[in-house]
Amino acid sequence: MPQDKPDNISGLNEEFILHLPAFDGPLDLLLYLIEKNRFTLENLEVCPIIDQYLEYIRQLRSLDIALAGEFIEMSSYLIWLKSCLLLPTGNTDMEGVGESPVEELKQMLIVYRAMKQAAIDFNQRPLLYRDKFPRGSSGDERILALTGIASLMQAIDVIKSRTKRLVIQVKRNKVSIREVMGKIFKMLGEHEKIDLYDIAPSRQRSELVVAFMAALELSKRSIARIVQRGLFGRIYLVKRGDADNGK
Amino acid sequence: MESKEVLEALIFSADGTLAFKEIERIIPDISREKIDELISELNDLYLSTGRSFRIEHASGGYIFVTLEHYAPYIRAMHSPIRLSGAALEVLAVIAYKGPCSKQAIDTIRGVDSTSSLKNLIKHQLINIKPGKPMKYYTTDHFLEVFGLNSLSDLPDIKQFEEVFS
Amino acid sequence: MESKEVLEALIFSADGTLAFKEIERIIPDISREKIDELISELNDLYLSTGRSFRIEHASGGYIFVTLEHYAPYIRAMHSPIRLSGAALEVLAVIAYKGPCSKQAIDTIRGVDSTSSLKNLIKHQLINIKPGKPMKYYTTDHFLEVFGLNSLSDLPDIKQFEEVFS
Repeated sequence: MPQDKPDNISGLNEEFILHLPAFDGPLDLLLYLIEKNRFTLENLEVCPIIDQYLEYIRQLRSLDIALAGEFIEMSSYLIWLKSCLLLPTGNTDMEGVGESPVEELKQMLIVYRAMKQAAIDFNQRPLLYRDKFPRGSSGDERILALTGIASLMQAIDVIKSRTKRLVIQVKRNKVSIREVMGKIFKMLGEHEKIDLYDIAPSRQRSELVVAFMAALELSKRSIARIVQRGLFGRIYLVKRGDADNGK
Repeated sequence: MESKEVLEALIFSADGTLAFKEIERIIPDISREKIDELISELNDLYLSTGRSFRIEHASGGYIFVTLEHYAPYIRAMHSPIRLSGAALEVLAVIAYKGPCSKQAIDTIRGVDSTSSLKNLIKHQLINIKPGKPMKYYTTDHFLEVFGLNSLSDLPDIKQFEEVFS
Repeated sequence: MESKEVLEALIFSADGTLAFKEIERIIPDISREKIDELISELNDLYLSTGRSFRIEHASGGYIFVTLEHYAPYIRAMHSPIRLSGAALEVLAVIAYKGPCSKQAIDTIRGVDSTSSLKNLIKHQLINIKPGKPMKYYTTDHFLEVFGLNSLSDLPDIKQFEEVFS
């Protein structure tokens, strides 16, 4: 639960504070806004609450899309709830036990708040491995007693995440040296001299390697000459006169 | 009284909580009352001689644990248990409403509980009952960690249910 | 003397021998002589109050042990089955993939499973089906320990996504 909620939201007429701490979900934030603003559910101000939801989503959008979805779902629920309250029903006891939407939300909040309180109670107990330690417990890996199929499922998850990391992605090289040799040969028909980089326009390492291999092969077959002026200088391919036996 | 020291040695060398049944099996003709009496005598002795540990009653048995005062020093030796607020909420729902499905937990909290469930399973605080849907319930280790003998030791949830004005 | 009790709590909660270095890291400015002195004070106190345990000096540190006199009782104790993470992984693979060879298990896990298989056989959680290659399968005792009626009770892989997505 958020330990650091601001206490300075005093009333409905004052501006809502935009800097909100972490909330565990829309019910958590709704509960907080209701308690801090002393709303009653019957005269719930839906608009400022939804503004707060949207502001909160804006803050976490980049972090947690799923959580943002929960806030939007709750917002639409609140709008629906408010519209139920505003529409004339012909019969005035909208607050009838169990049936009314307000009563439903109230029940939801009561149950949620009780669980939140229970969680606070849990956290205030002296915890084993936090506040007190059993004898002989401080090893690096806590080896626990078997706890049914949950521990089996967890073990499978561990295998999955480990083997996932071990997968090496091998991309098939689609460029063959022979093809590139053909391409260079064709280019040399049009130009006397070509830059090695022009053969590998994407400048990807694999493409450059293939281009270089093809150039070496063409040089070996006396179709082209490889020329480089100076260390690390550009590499050029120059057509040789006797280029008849290439592919 | 010899069995007091036998009891102490057993709980001392037990792997986690030593169950009543196990004590009764090893020390024949010992009653539950007698066990409780000997444990309080031991704890009184630890208190009067300033020892850093006590024997606690949890999860249907007894366990030797260090006093809270020494936790900061021990924490420097190994990583303590860490549970987020969300995980504690999920744990509370399962402890009070369990066994229950993930959907039931998500409905009560108004938010998805996947990562909290995973974390609670990792800490072996909850287990899964197979079926469709699967249901979650708290383990004996949960009782041990939270110093409870059984789920009925938990405070009545009604005391947390204040009605909105 | 506060550090005497801190020292006691540290050795008490340590898993096995607590190294001198570790003590010196947690209790700053304590000398080896001082540690030895405090340990003998603690042991004198355990002796005079008739405790069933002592602190012993062992390979580069200190360890809590129960007196030999209590060994027959301690040996009679049944410890709960505890498995390492690796053993649990092997068990999970065998439970889900049915009778399978060691090679199949190693391939799935990406690491060698020899010692885990031995440990699981020792705990009677798995058994060997003779043949070439030998195959491993889970026992009825496994079902009992994990609270299953049959292997078909195991949640299917789709249900995993509920928690492990």
